[in-house]
Amino acid sequence: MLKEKHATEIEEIISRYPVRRSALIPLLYLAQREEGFVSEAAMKEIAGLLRLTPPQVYETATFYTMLNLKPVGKFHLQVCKSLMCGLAGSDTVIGWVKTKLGIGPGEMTTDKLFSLSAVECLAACGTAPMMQVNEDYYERLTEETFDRILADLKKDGTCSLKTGPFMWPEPANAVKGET
Amino acid sequence: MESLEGKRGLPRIKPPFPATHGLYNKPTVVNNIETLANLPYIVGRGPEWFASIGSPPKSTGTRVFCVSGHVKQPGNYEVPMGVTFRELIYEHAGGMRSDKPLKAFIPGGASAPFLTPSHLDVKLDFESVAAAGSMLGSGGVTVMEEGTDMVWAALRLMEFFYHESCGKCSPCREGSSWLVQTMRRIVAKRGQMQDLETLVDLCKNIEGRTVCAFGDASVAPIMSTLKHWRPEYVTLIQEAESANLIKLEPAGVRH
Amino acid sequence: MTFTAWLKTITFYDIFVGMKVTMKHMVHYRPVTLQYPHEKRTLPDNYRGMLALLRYDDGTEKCVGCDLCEAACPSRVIRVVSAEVPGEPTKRYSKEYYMDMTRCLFCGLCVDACPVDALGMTREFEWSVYDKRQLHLNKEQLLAIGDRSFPVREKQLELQHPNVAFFNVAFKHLPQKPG
Amino acid sequence: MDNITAEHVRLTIDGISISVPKGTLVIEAARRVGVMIPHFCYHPKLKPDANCRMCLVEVERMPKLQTSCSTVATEGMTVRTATTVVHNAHKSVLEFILANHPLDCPVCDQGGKCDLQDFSHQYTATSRFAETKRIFQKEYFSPLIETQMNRCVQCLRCVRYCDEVMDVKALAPIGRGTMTEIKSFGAHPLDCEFCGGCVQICPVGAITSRLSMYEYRPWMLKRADTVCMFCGDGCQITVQTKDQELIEVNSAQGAGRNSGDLCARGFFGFRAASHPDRLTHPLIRRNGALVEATWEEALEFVAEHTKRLKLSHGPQAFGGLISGRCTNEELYLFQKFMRLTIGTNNLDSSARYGHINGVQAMRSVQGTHRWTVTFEDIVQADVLLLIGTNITEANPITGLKVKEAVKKHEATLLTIEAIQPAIGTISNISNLSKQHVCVAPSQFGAAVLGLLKAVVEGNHIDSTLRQQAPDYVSAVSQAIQQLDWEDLAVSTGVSSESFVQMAASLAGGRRVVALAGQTLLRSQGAYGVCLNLLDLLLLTGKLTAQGCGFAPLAEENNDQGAVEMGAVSALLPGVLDLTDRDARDQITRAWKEDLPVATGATLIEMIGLAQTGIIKGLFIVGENPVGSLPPQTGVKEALSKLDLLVCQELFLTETAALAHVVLPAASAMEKAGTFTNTEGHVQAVRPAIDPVGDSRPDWEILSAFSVFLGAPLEYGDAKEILKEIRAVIPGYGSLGPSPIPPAVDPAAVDRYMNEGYRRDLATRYTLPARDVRQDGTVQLGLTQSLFHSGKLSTYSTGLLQIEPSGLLQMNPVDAARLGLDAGDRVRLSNGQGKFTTTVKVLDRVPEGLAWLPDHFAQDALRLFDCVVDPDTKVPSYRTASVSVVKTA
Repeated sequence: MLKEKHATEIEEIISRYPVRRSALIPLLYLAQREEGFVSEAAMKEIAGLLRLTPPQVYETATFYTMLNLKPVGKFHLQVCKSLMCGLAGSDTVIGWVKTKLGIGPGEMTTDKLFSLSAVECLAACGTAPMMQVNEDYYERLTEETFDRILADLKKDGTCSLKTGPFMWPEPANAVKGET
Repeated sequence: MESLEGKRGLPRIKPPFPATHGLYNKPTVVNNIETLANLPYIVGRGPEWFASIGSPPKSTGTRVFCVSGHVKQPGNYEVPMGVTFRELIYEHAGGMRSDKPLKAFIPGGASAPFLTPSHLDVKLDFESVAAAGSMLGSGGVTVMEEGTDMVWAALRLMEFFYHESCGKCSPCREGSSWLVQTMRRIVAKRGQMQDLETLVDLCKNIEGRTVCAFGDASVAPIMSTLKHWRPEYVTLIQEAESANLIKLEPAGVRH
Repeated sequence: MTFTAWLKTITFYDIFVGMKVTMKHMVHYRPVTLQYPHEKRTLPDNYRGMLALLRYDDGTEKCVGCDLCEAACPSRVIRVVSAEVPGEPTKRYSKEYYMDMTRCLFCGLCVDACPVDALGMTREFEWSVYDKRQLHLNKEQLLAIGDRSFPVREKQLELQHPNVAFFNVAFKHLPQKPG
Repeated sequence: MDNITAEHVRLTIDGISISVPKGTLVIEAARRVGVMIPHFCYHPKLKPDANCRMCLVEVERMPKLQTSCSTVATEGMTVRTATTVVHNAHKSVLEFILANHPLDCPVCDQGGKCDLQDFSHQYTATSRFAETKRIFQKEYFSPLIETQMNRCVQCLRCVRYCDEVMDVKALAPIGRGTMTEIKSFGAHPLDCEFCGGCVQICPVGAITSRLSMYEYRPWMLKRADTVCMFCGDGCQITVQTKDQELIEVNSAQGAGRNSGDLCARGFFGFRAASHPDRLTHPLIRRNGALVEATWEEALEFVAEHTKRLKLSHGPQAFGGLISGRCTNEELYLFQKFMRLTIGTNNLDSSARYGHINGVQAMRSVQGTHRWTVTFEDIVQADVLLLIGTNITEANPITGLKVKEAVKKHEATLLTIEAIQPAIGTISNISNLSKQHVCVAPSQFGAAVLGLLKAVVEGNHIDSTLRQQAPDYVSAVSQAIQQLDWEDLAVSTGVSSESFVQMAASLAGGRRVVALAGQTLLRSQGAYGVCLNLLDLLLLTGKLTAQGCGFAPLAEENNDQGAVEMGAVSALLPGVLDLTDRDARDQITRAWKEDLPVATGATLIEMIGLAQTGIIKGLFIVGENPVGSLPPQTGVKEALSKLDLLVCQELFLTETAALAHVVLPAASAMEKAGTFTNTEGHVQAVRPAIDPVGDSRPDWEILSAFSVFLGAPLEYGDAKEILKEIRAVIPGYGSLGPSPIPPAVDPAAVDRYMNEGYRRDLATRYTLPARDVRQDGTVQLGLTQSLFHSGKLSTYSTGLLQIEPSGLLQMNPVDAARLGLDAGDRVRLSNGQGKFTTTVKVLDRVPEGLAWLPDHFAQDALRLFDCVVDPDTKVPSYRTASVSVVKTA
């Protein structure tokens, strides 16, 4: 349960706001960080913490697409498919995922390591195409960097190519995209 | 604000405006980060200094433009307001990616109507862009080269709006899904001639009848592409008709 | 008075005009009486005869028990008792369906009103009975009339268009209506 | 009741000029001039949300079309609703709303009364929608409420109603954009108050009642506006019937005291009247068995035996009991029958179970037998004090008024209840309260004393009262000073600070209403507690002030009427004392016949007299003493000893099973008359269907008895009885739209302050006995359930779907301590007996207590002691200490 595990953090989040309900979204993120997705049990528990009814938590949790209500892979690849990235080739990125990992949007690899979803604008239009893996941005993707990211993620669980979520100034180690 | 209160991110009805009844029913001022970023300089160097940059009277100072799409060096560029798009795209962003001619560009984020190459010399300030039939909006300039399928581009944007529509008011909620479905059908070469008329009509019906400005914004891509690149739609539909693909029976016919 | 008019008056011309058909028939005799029941009339294409309830191609009744025919009927011929289909929760059908054919005008309004084309007008007209009560038809009788008069059946409604897929569908996983 | 003179603004709508109060919405103003603006999401009860965009109108000097449901009328505003622009806007919005609507009107229950259908006809909307509609997976929603989310137009009225009016928050819009659907929580079925509000408020067929699903079309239904028979709130309901079948119940916005709000009992409980177990023929006991008989046989049987018994034992050998569910007319005729035809004052009604405590307290202190406040006063109150009301469950609609006062008018709510604040999908009044004190039902008296002590010590006593009645003030002050805060803290489990804060809020309020519910009124010593409460109001100067008062809540729909009709032994019609010579003369003049003088026996006394053989014959109308009283009272043996037991009943109850003659009575759905609700408002009951089988209204049966007994009390219909009631009690129940409450009688208050208080002040100002709780035991309390009312509702199929049996409700801590889980079978036992039931774990039950709904608690009654109040003779048997043991 969240309460036992993160008592101080929950306390801190709730104390941040003058109204308890405001702590809802941060707490949902906490739950998502814990399990990879927001489970029903977590929602019920959060409802109890914030003195809300479970439907009130549920309505908020389902509204925000950043919150996963179903289990996702250990690395949740979120590829931007909006026009800006689309022009720069986000469909190709999705194609790579399909060929390399064998999953389409909304699917998960059998080893539960990767899952893919095609999402809308992640506000990194200048550095398209990009994807977000869990909470890290990977921008100016090429097939080569994409392979590296996958390999690194599989190996170390992290990848040095991550560039975000911050955007400016451009980190020195970011690979200059050819595109 | 609703998100901050832990609720669903729905627009509130105005009045009362947030300035009087905002967060937790207390007066609230909501500002963009861009506005806030400008503040230290305005305070530090005085409003006159700020006003001296750019193109007076209204559009002064600098703005950050995020140039993306088919350009050589996409990225964020801070330029004084009043430079032309040509300058921004060809000088700052390094010109077109594969040196193909420019076909279209969006001057200010997804909700701004598309502009054509003939508008390249339009100055980057609020009045000039508005006069050209678009808006500066968030300052996200998206450039498309020759050969880009404009119907597809409009659909991509529409899908974005469909996804982002909060679903509070009916014209935006139902309209966006309707538009997306019709656009998908046209792109998939299942369109019919009367669909174009319906599209225009629906867009007009959404505009100005929603709770927030999102509804108005969401029809911009379709309206502007239909205005400037109507033949592309027509070609797609004619292909569909010549291929004699099965026409969907409208739902209203039987029931 | 012109001469022609005078001539017509004295020769009783108008009477001959009036008797023209009669005279013609006297010359070219053609019998119009049919030797009913040995001979039968050819019915016009849109003949409105006995009413019938129809079925889909898989044998299920079309009628959804919406009561619109009852509402449309000007002479209160029809009585529908609708209910949930036993064993198929949330699906509506007519539990009982009665037609008092002694009152029927054969106006066809019920057929027009039917949203699922469950009612049809057959070309049957030989419905003379000794006992008036035999004209009080129930659902089984009406379905039987439909079965013999409309051998070609439509396919199930929900297979006809995706938009009617949720029109009157049963949900096996739901419990039956209480009471 | 709004005594603030509202400012008015003048505006023009479609060329018609109208003046409306400031703050009126344009859509409301238009409705007043007869301009109907189409809308889905707007509802007068709810805050505007402006999400359907259907009500767009043109407003001069505004660039865009405005939603009339969120635009407030301003001075000089010019609104146009009939222009082409507006028409096109409506049409286009309708097209959008219709786009994803499945058009399954033929199988939809809303067909014929659907807003979307009506507007589609009005605008002859043709849809150009050629795409595939969204489809939601159907999920099981609840046994009684059916959802079909494909039909939803996302107006969110249901969600807003659930939150703003009911304060339940059981519904929520789930998902985003077009895929928004109304759900409870995940795939779990709805578990809420089942008030039916969402069903009523849904403009389309997205939420419908499953109870009457597919059984009707709106045009087939006949309607009858009548009054709900399940609690004292007196909600107006519209019963819809098809032929002789009860199809559904609705309530119209703005009608009645409830203004369209209902609870589960009102909305889903109506089928109790058409239960197959209803008695349809008179039954006579022959050779030990009840056999069917004709009315003549039954009436003759009763007449013959009555005459014989009266001749040999005199009129005092008879007694009568009537239920508070009967109409005023029946209650009046019953007491007249008992007093004139039989000639005895041995009669009582079910108001004796508790309501009489509150009425007698009001009579002795403020000289009224009714509230001096109305529901409107509750809504407008500054401070509300709730004591032992369990208001959500017992009086849900009064509860809504309290919620409205708190949520809309920001009243300060103080609660002294036997519940804990807990979040759940059944609203909990203590969640809304500013100061909540959780006290066991037996210690409500101690809590009131604590408040009194805080008032006296905090110097909140009204200064004029000090001058007016110094003796009274000092006597009360002295009595209360005797008590020790520590003792109080031990008794109530509440610190003195809470009482001090509460007293300060109470004294600071301008309009203060104190509500006392059945949990208090039926507890031991409730009469004294009510008097103390009135003392509290009197001391703080809140008894006589405008908008202030004491409001005991009635449990049965006509408890108040029973008292006012004189259907209790010591009171005559008009709540006159039987011992009062003037009052007796007044009634004698009206009836033109002498009244019996001998004091009558009350409920428990009658049982005693029957036991000893003094009472030989008992007439019981709709009452079930065998089922409701604990067996320790010897009620069953007493009734078995009777020579004549006549029961007029809907069902063959435990009491009726002992009877010599059982006569089928008509239910409230089948007869005309009036009910008096808890605030004293008299409302008309109208028949929705014909009496089932051979049953007759109770007044007809009583009238027939009197004819057979040779002292006819004959009436043509119920109206004639009402006319006579009005002659006896001038102006009774003028059936106006809103009740005018009586004012506090200053003479009575003076009498009380000079003399009345002395009698029992000392006994009232002592702490009630403390419960000594041993390990492994809990304090078992009988409670009212939200989903049931008496035993009557246990015949309702709808309500049984929600709550089919009585579960022992326990606090999770207690359950854990006793090693119990939800669903475990447990045996409750104490010295008096044992009872087996199933455990339900509920957060709102305080630690150390356990609740058992009294509707199913019949076999558990033997665990309880019955204590009779010495003043009001109210039998109290609501709490008992029991040990809980898990069984296999």
